[in-house]
Amino acid sequence: MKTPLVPALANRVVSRRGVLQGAAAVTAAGLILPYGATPARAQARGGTFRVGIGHGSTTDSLDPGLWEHLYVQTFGACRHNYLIEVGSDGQLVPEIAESWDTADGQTWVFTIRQGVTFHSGKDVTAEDVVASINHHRGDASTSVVKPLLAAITDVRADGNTVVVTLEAPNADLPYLMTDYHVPVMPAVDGSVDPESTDGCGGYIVESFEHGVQATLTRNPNYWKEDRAWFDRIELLAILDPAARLNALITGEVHLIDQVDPATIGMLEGRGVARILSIPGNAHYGFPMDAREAPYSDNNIRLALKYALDREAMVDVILGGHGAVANDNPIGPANRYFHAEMEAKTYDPDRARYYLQQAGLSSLDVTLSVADAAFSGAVDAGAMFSETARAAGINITVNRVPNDGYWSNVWMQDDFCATYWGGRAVEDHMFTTAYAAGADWNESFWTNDRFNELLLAARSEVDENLRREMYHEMQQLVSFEGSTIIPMYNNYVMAVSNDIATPERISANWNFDGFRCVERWWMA
Amino acid sequence: MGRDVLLKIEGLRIEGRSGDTWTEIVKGIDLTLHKGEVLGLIGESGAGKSTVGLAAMGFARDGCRITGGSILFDGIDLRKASEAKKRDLRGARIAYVAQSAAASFNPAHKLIDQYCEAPVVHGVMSRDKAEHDAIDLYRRMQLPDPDGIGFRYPHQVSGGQLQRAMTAMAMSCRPDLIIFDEPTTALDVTTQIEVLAAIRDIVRQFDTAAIYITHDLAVVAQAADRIKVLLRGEEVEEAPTRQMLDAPREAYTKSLWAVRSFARPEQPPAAGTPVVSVKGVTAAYGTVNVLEDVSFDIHAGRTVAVVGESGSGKSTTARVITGLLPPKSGAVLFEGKPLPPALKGRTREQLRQVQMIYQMADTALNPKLKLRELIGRPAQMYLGLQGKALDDRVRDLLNLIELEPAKYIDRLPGELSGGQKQRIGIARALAAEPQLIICDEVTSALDQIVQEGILKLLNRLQGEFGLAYMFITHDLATVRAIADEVVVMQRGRVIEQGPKAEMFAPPHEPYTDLLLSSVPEMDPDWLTRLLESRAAAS
Amino acid sequence: MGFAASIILGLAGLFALAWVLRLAVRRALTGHARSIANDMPLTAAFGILVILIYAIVAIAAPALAPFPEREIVGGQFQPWSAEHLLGTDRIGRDMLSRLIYGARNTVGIAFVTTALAFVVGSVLGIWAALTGGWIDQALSRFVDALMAIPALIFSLLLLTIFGTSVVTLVLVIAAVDATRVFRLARAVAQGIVVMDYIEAAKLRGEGSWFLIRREILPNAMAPLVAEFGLRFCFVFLAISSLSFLGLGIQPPTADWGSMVKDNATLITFGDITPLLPAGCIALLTVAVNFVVDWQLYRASGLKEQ
Amino acid sequence: MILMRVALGIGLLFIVSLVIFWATELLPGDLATELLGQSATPETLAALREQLGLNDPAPVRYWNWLTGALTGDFGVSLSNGRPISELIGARLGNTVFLALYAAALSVPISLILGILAALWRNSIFDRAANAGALTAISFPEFFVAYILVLWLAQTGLFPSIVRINPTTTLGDRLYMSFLPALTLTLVVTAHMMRMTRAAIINLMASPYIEMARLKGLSPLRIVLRHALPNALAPIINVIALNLAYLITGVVVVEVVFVYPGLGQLMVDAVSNRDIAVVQAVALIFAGAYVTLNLIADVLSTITNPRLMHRR
Repeated sequence: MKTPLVPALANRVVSRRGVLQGAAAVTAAGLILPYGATPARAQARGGTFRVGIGHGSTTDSLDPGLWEHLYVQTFGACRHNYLIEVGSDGQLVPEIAESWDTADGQTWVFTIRQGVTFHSGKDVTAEDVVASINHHRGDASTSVVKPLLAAITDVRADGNTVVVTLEAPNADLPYLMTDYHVPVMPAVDGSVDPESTDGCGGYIVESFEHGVQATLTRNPNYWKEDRAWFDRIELLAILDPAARLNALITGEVHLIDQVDPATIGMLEGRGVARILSIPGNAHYGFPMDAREAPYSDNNIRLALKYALDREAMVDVILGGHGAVANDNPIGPANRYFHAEMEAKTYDPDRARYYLQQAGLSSLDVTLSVADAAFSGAVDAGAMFSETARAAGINITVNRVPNDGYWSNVWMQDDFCATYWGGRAVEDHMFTTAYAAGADWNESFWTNDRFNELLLAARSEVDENLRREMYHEMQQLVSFEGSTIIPMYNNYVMAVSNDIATPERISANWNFDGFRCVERWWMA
Repeated sequence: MGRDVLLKIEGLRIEGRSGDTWTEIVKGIDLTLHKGEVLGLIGESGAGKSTVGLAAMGFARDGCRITGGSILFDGIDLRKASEAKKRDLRGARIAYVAQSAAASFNPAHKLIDQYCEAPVVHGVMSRDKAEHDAIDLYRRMQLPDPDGIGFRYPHQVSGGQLQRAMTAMAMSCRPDLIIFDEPTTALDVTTQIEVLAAIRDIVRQFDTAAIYITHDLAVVAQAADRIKVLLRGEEVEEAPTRQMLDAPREAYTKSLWAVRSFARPEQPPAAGTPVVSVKGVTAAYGTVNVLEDVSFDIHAGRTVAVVGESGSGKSTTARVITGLLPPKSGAVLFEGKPLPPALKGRTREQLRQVQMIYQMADTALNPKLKLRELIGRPAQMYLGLQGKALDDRVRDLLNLIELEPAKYIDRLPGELSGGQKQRIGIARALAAEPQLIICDEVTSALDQIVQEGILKLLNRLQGEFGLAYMFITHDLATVRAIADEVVVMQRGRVIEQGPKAEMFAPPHEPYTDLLLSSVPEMDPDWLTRLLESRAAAS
Repeated sequence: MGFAASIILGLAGLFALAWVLRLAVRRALTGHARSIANDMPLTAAFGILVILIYAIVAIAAPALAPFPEREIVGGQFQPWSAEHLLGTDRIGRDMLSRLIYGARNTVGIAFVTTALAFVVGSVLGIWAALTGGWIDQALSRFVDALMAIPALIFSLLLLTIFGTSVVTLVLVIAAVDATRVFRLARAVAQGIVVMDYIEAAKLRGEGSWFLIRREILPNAMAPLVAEFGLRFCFVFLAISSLSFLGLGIQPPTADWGSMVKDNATLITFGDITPLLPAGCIALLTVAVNFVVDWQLYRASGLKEQ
Repeated sequence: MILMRVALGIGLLFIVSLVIFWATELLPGDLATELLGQSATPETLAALREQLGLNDPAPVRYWNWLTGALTGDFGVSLSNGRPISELIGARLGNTVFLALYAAALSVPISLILGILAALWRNSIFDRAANAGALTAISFPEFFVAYILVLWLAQTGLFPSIVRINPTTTLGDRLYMSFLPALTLTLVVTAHMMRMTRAAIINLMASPYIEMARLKGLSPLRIVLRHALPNALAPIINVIALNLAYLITGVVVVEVVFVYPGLGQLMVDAVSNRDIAVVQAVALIFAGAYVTLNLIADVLSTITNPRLMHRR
């Protein structure tokens, strides 16, 4: 149950709403908001919240620098706090950092909340925060977010503040501090013990066995008054989808992820649980190697883009829990989402037209897929192959092993399947996967205009200009880019009726941004 | 014979199943047995004698069913009695002694436990009393160490002793009737005497009635008051023992009596180089010597009978000659020249010269090959015959063994009778055109009349082809019939050898004498006399 | 309820057909073959009939299946209808067609695998029994060692090493199964090599290959054939277990094991869709076992009835 | 003779250890690449390999591993650095618990059913037991498991997943593990029952059984006292074989019921290339198999007077 390392890496910065204006003048105080939204039912303490997660393995690690799937992510959110939290509405919420400020975007000062203690009883200090950040920096670090924090040149404690200095100005630093890999952990002699379970989060680890279960009890000294309602949390790794579903129906667990779309209707019919289907910006796609014939010809790329039935894929592959995407990695939840682009529909005639433009009457291509790329990729490939035939395009679906997909197939074969997690920051998405020369530019697509705009938008402060720039970039990616993106996939989870959820569930990551454990309560 | 009738069987009919069809194997037998009387039931295989014997207990084996007639035991109709009622009788009032005690004792339990089972289950006596009783009976049966033998497991006791222990077990409830089903057939000839004597004595001591089933007339003559002869499920005749022996009425009975009449005429002493010479052979399995300094010659056109009880080294000698067991020392010469000791060292021509016929034709013929290939393979291999020539040769061979080629050539061994199978074994040996044929107990698994045919055939072929035979047997009657020279073996050594006439005339080595004297004779008084003379001698 | 009733009716129909078939065979045959048919219990006739039907379906799959194996011909999870007799699967492929192709893929692959395991295992096993000595010891100890490693785990390991294509799947399972066949073949052959006819053939100077081929193999056939049936079932179930763990026959190839697994979540809701491929597996396994029982019974010559 | 078998068993384990070591050597990629993943550089790879001892020649590594394993030290898990013995400990206990639980259910059931089927052979009972057993083994294990969940867990009788940890009480363990144990029982009972029946029926044709019948003994006594003792060897062997299966072959059941046993650990380790764990678990499995067979051999010897009491 390995999730690909790459999308996990690429997923880290989440919502940048309000940051740019905050970058210049806004003080942290202006950002303080109530936690969560209005509760649907009265919040109450008590109960044991059991979560069945379709991930988990004995090789899991307590070291936050190595986390890569929902099980360890949720386990982390139970016992740790971060400098900054992303609220249900996507706003930044101060957590261990009471406030933050910058004068030039290059030097940032985070004021550490006082009176917060770790489970061990030790106070949370600026030194702890420095050590926690440094865990992901330096030559000896094995953290997967090391490249992300590489721009930090210095971190130091100054009284009850932490001062972070960057190579160059970056208004996004607070977003980096929300990354789930960077919890605040206790420092010993200036460094953190990655194997320690100690944290300052809402729950204290009682017992755990990697790949099996973890049991936690409520932290009685938790500094948040209106959070962490449950007395106990039990996390269970249940890899088998049917077992997960059974566990939910029989009441063994209250929440499961990765619900099989085929069974959603029947599950709802049972009346024991409800489906939470949260639209995010995560999307599935098929990158084509733009350097290689025939994909070097944009007509061919367009032909293929018109040769698949996006609506059918959303229905079948996502079971309706998602939305049609227009080959655009920027989703509707993004601030600068370009909603007015011409929608591409399944149009074999138009596909044929573009083929003719390329001087071809028919086309033979091979699409490499594995369910490791995304759940249902093989079926999606089969559907693509079926619909493309009407346009004179013969797609041979080559089913490749899950094992090693990301190292042997992705970015190796010229036409394959891919997956990207939710991304609220346009710049990040484009820089990671569409900029010329980017490590994970999976389609090897280069467009001078696009690259020019990308640089300009990063430093553009005028909201409208910026919007226009991003719209143009989306237009370029959609109609000239080399990645077919047919759908945005929702986060689909099923939650027992014994559990009450806030009205608003975060679209940032699964499980209410992993914070279901402290935001939800027993009904 | 004025005593009460104990068992009365009338018009007994029993069917046996093969596949989905039932065929009658006992066709209307009448039988009357008085208290204390011993009835001998004799016949060849397939006569139905065991089936009748078991029917006397109201029992039919799996695959058999009693379809007609009545079985009255002491006034109880066993055909109408319930299973529970029959169980009460079995073991308690009617007991059974099987042919192979080694197979019929449960290997998992001690002898005395098995002895005590019937008395305790039938409520005849307590366990303690049964144990004492067992020891007493073991003593009466002249078992060695009667106090301790019961506490051994069956595999720790010899065959003859087991058979006596089984008779004792049958006696445990002091039944009115015991069925003896070939109780001595599986035993060596010298052991047979002891068991026979013990059975006779115990039956007389307790005045128990018995049905004694056997194919061996001479044996039954020692024990039975009356003899009934069966053939294919029907009665041939019945008469008191002496009358039956002296004046059989029916032709079939006479032919049974006449079996032992065949004898090979005396041959002049052989001269020249022997076909095969065994010279001072010592052989071992592992470190245990099983042959010690064995030497003898076999000449062309002559038959050497190798005689001895089981374990005497007869078959091992054959394995040395064929090369299956290379000797530790000594050699086997073929026409004066030494043969390579191991099979692998021998040339195809050397292999061809020595052929073998086995005791059990069932296991010696590959059941999945047709006669054409069974017989044809040696001719094809050694003589290079192919196609029509091979076919002709196989047909010739079938003619030689008196089987009609057209009818048999494409049959499988399973479709032949025991005697026919043994003939195929002979034909296969002949096909190689050898000089020596080793016959390993080739007749001992066959009925007497069939044996006679095989012996005659072998004798005829020897005359026609000048074959040398090495004839391994434990049956002295067969030796008398076919041998020119006799080699007597005991515990891996040759203890006496010479021409047949010398061997059968006194004086003998003591062991040879024991062997010879133990062969039952057709005289109801033979056993009594023999025991008396042995008692006198010791 | 209608479903259960139709299954019971279907099975009863098959039994009736088997009865008729056996009667017809008895009439038609003569001699030895007829006596075999006479001996045949109804269950065995049923087993043979089922196996025959499967074989026909497997061979004639393209002709019988109303739709292609991989083509999406309808909506998702359509109910049973005249057009799609058993409805459609999760992406709208015809369930009946996939079941029919599944017969070909699953049964075919299991058959090839078992056959391969048998050729290798039985030849080596008989050879070891015949030769004896250190060759026998070496082979037997090696096989013992392989058998000590659990089959599923060993297959898993090998499949991870060599990748999951149909060819490696067949080879790996055949290799693992060959060890079991080896053990049996050796044991059976050990009973045969002590027979006098083997000694006779050795005395005649026959070579090992002749002994294996003409003398031993024909006599070892009955238990080996019976074992073949059982092994076939085990291979069958092993492949579906591997499919369950994601290492079996790969989609979009229709395979019953994967089809059960893919639809397994439906069992939770009492939906019978996964029952169809599982039922196909079970029916064949039961049928093969019936025939095997009969063969074993014949081979042992035990008069049970 | 028993000593001889023990020696043979140890020799066998030695060969097994060689085979396991050899097979895991073949796994593509090594732990260093697997551990470092995307961030691997030639230097870090080399350093990590050196640190993990991956650069030693294979025989040296084999020797180190074997001597370590003999002292119960299987080394540390290559992927998270925890001692393997610690990793395996609790799971081995769980696996053995489930195996024994299933055996405690299935052995008596299959013996009783097998004996009754032999006693009443060709009766309706015999045929029904046979057909039922056949059907049970004819469905894939995971299917049986799901059906049991549908019938027994969704009705609220038993939990559908096993949530146990070292502090769970025995009673809770028995209750929570009931469904996996029942699934395994269904899977192995058929085999054992059929073997018991066959072994007994096989003996029913022997002369000493006929003798027992002719002694007027009841059918039940004949089967129990005369047939069963002699059928023990094959029955013990089939039980040992199935116990070995219960310990080593239950990956699928573990997955369905989320049971933290060795099988899942092994599958996990294979996919993560944690060779040290793969080797350790495989060796434990092989050891269990060899030991069980050894015990079966010894028991067969003890229960066979012919082998226990020499002439």
